[in-house]
Amino acid sequence: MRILALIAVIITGAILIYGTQDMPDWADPQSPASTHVSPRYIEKTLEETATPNAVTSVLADYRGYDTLGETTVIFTAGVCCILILRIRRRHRK
Amino acid sequence: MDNFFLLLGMALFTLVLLCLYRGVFGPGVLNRMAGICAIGTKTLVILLLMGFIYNRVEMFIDISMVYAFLNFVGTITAAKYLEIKGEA
Amino acid sequence: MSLQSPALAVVIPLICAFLTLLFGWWRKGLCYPTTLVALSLSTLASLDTLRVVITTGTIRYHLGNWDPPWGIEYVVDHLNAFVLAIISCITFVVAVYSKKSVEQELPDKIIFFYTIYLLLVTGLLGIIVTGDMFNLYVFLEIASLAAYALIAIGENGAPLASFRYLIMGTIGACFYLLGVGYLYIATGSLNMADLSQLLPGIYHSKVIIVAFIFFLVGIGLKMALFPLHAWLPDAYTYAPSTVSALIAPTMTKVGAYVMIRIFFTVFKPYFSVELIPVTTILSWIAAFAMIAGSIFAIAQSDLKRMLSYSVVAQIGYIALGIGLANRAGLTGAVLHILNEVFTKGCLFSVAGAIVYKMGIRDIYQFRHLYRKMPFTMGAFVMGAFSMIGIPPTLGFFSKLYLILGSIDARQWVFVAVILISSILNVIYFFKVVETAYFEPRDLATKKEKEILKVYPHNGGGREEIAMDEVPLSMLIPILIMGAGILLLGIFSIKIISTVIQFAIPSGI
Amino acid sequence: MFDFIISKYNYWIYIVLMMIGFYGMIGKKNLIKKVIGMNIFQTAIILFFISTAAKRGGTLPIIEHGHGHEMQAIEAASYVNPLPHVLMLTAIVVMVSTLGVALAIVIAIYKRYNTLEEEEILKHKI
Amino acid sequence: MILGFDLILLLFVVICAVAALSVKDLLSAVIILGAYSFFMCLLWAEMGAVDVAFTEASVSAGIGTVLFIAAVSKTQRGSKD
Amino acid sequence: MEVTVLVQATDKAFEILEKARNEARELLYSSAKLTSETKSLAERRQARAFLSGAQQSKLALRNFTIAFFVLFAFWILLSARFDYFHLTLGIICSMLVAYMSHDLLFSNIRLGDVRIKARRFFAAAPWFLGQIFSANLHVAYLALSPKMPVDPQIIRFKTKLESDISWVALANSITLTPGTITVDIREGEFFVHALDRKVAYELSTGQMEDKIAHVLMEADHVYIQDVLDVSRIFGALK
Amino acid sequence: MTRVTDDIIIRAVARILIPFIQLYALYVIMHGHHSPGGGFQGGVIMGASFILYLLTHGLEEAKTRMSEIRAGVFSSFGLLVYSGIGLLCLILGSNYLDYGKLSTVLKVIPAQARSLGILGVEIGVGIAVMAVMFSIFFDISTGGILPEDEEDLGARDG
Amino acid sequence: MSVQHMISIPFILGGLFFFIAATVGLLRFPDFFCRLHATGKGDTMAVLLSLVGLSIYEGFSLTSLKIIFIAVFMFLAQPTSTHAISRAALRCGLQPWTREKG
Repeated sequence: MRILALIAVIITGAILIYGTQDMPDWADPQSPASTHVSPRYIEKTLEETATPNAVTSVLADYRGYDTLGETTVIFTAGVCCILILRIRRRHRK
Repeated sequence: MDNFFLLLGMALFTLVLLCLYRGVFGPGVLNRMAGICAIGTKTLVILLLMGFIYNRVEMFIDISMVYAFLNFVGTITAAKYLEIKGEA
Repeated sequence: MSLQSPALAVVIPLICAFLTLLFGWWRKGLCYPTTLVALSLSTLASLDTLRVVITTGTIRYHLGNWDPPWGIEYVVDHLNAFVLAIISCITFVVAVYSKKSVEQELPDKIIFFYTIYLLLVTGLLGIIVTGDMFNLYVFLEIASLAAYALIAIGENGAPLASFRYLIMGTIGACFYLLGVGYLYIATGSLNMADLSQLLPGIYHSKVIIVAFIFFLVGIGLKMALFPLHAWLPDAYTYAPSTVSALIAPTMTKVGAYVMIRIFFTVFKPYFSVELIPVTTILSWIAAFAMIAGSIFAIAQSDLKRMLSYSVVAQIGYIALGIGLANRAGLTGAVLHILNEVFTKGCLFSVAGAIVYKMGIRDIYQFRHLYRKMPFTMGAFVMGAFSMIGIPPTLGFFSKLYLILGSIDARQWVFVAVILISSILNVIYFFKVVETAYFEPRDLATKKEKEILKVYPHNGGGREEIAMDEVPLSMLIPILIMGAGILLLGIFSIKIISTVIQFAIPSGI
Repeated sequence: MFDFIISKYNYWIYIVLMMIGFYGMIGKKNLIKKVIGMNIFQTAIILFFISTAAKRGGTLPIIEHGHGHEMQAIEAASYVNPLPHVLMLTAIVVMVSTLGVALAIVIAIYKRYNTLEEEEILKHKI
Repeated sequence: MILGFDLILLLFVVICAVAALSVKDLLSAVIILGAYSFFMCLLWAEMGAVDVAFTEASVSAGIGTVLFIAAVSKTQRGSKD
Repeated sequence: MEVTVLVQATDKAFEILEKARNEARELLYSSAKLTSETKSLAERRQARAFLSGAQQSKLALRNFTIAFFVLFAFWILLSARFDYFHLTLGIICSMLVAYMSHDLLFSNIRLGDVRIKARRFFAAAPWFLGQIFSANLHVAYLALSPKMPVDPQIIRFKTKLESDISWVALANSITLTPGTITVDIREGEFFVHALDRKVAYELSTGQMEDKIAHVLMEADHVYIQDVLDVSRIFGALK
Repeated sequence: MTRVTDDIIIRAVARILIPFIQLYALYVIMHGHHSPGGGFQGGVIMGASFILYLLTHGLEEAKTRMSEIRAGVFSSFGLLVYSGIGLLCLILGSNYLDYGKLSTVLKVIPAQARSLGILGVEIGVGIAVMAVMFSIFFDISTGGILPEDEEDLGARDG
Repeated sequence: MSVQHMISIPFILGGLFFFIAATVGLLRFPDFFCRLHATGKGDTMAVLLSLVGLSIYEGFSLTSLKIIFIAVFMFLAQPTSTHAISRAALRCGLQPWTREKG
């Protein structure tokens, strides 16, 4: 079992290393990730949302629906914990 | 001055490595806790140093403060665990 | 308001989930009505969406009014709308069914059960509607967390099964997220439509291939594709019966939908069919799944476990349809999703009803069940027919299309596999039907006498068995599902010509 | 070759971390260890995403002099890419939610079997 | 990004991850995981992701550790691997 | 000079009032005993309310106000923004927190005390800082010297301080000053781990304790409190 | 984990620190626009402050400030704030979560309205996260077993 | 380099010195309680000195006041957490090392 796990891990690692070869260099300002969608967030955040912190404006406005989902996730987690663990003990009297 | 901060940070990191020895190998939980507590204080200073290197200290102070708060909470929790359950 | 209906379909269950908790704190009895209202509204919204899609074509809904690559958008085309409609219908029907069963099995946890129920539905619907890769991940996690918790409150080994499901599900979700990250680093976009335009330029990049592999593995884990199905049987067996009836029809099928979406919309068929031979591999895996799942199912004596292995086999059918990657095959796959949803919902509901009434799960104890619960067993037989593929039911048509697809692809092996798998289906369903209907009345063997001693209410012996049907709130949903299988089968040509034929991704 | 390794070293480390976490998840038998492995695994993925956001010579994605009157043109190249940060905030939340649910399930298992070792639980014959 | 810090922190992170998984005592493992989260937080602050670092400092290092300790206190502390 | 005179004066007052204080304390104990015999929590709560009664309700508003101002100052420190919007937010937030936990921050406070306390604190701060600095040099010496001349032992002593804040101050000061850390407190008894015998001896002279008592007005506080309490209890009993 | 510590020092220090931590949490929520932070982080810190109170002062006393019923109500309420703002935009005739439309109600320019919308959302998230964090810790540290004489969420039958 | 910076440097270096001393103490001292002396005292002073140095470097503003506040907070929290750990150790029954026992 442990050997199997090790093999799975090594295969995953090998695939990842294979994939990393074609990635843009680390911290490259010209990589697609930094040039396609994201510049607008930085350039327009003040103009469109009056919020200097680009992360906040993207989090709560541009991608606000994700944040609603995120909050729902944590709400789900809270209710899940109650559902799994909480037992109502009967009154003894 | 940036280089000074950088060097200072490096020195602190070396110290963190030494504390990490206590944290990882230290016999028993208590020694580990002591080691990791010591890491916490150094990290706080390193965070501020990063702020100075980026020239945006006011952003990093908040992180450093929350770090201090929650390190305290974590330590109290672990101490309470040991108090109740004992070292086993 | 119909412009807003895609958003409303997801948001209404979400808001009602919070309201359920608040109302439940006030009056416990309000939870069930709130759930029903929420789900019926959501169903109406999704049916409205389907109508709009059929009449006017694809809906693009911009959340927060931001243009797509920057904001999140909902894209509802025929495929989406179809799956959305069937999932919301089945969750509504199961919600109606759930009342008595939950009151019996989980009397302490009714409020939280319904809250989580609504959240699960929110997650599922959100996965289906969204047109954004990361948003899909978020809703996938909502649905998964809700499913872990719902499974964990079952009996016996449920927590451990749920824990395994959690570990496997987290690996799957993380692999999916990793795939999203790889696509993001290569293109800089998260929007599905945008990605599908950007990707063809860099199809030969290793990053994209790795991302695709991770999508395959991650979604395969979520939809319990054959070698990755290990978490499924335990989880579905030990879950409370309502939960099995809710999760078994929906979760894995939504996974299958995501797989279709990613294989043929985000990546173009050119990539997933021709550039790397992943669909061929998928169809072979699917063939193994069909055979292996059915064989495992034969070996089981627990009804719910048998049905769980049947889920694995049926996922094989859907994956085969995806793997064939031609028109007939995909039509079969989508139709089989519909079939699976209704059939598995029906069968698991019946299993739950039997547990509710008799407290038994072992199929060798089902003697003369048809006399006690004729309608329920009738629905069961209908589901079994559909699983096997007896002509007027839905299962026949989906299998027919799958076979046509195999013939189109010149893969005669798969034709044989489908037929063999159907025969295996006959074997394990007939075992149940035989025990329930045809077992001679006075031929109780020694072993069965023992069982009858343990379960004296199982009517054994010679005395006449009175009809003792489940309450109407359980029976009606079961009958609706059973009739639905037949009706949808009869109207399947109509469904294909109005919806499914437009749902096939272009380029196939 | 050396250049190739150096230019992407962050990614190598993330792969190593991910393998460690993955091994913890599927190779370890103790349930809490599995949860710890899960935590490491997810953090590794977050590290990957944050690495994609890094930009040479970029500063924090909080616009300087943001509330001042002078509206200078904002250079996107001088700020780090904010989008992966947002995604990872969500992912961290998902991580902690999963952690909470996992721990709750672990406690439920412990209540039932009084042990945390997977093999011993399986001996109970569920 | 600050190159020197980056390399050292990556080293620390790997050390902590290995240690957290290989320690037999679960409480120690949890505490080392807390240190791991702290280093992650530093790493992200150093890469310019202040918000993520903030979240990590508050969530993983704070609440996560507390939750883990609570869970260990409700179950057992020894582990066989 | 002024400080030492004050210390002496307060110590004198302390000695003079010791006797009356003990009597009052006995009375308090007996009344507490009486109330503790009433078992139910509600009755006990009522009794506590009766004992501290009017003063408590009067103090609640004052506590709230003081907490609000302290927290608002903290907000200004954090926020560093002075437009109306943020100031309003600050006022709302401080009021919220003050409402939630004013009884945590200041359980019992007098405005007059605060001024004296602050003055005495600033008078004593250099001494503390010097102590802390020498403590660190001590630790550094111990850690860096090759022989490492440590001879640790645990000593215990009973403190005469009363309020929990002064205990905290004492314990933290002990921890920060040369060669000693507070390990445990059990019923007013401090367990201190000392690095060598010399510091242990120094600690037992009680200089630190006197300083703390002076700064936190423990000596005067005891005096005032006694007078107030005795009169109130006598009044209540009659 | 939920018993009172008999250590007077930890209790006193926690007592002093908790208001400051809470105010800090509120600061983090309100200043998400200008500095790192936001609803989620602030909520977590707020939750941590209640957890600290629970750890040091015990379950009984903590329930006077934050009980599991209040936690449940707050968590729903926070999310209702968020989705309610979204629905408000929808009712005003725009898409879901389009805060720009709030400018018709708030009488400010759309950019400012978006900023205020973000603030409202952050507050909702903060409330929800605070309550949920406390609730999760409560459940895990007690193992979900409530004390005898307490009424559970939903104990009353309809 | 202004005067301000010149003043801040000795403070920071002093902080570094105490950090080094505390770390060496943490590694070298014979038992847990003695190690706590190092972390409890050394780190507190070191943090104080470093933060004061940094706030001097920053100049007089609310930011530097905030830095000072962190130092004050550490002054309250660090001894307390040291106390908590040591108390837990004593309650666990950890015997302090003494020279006689060796």
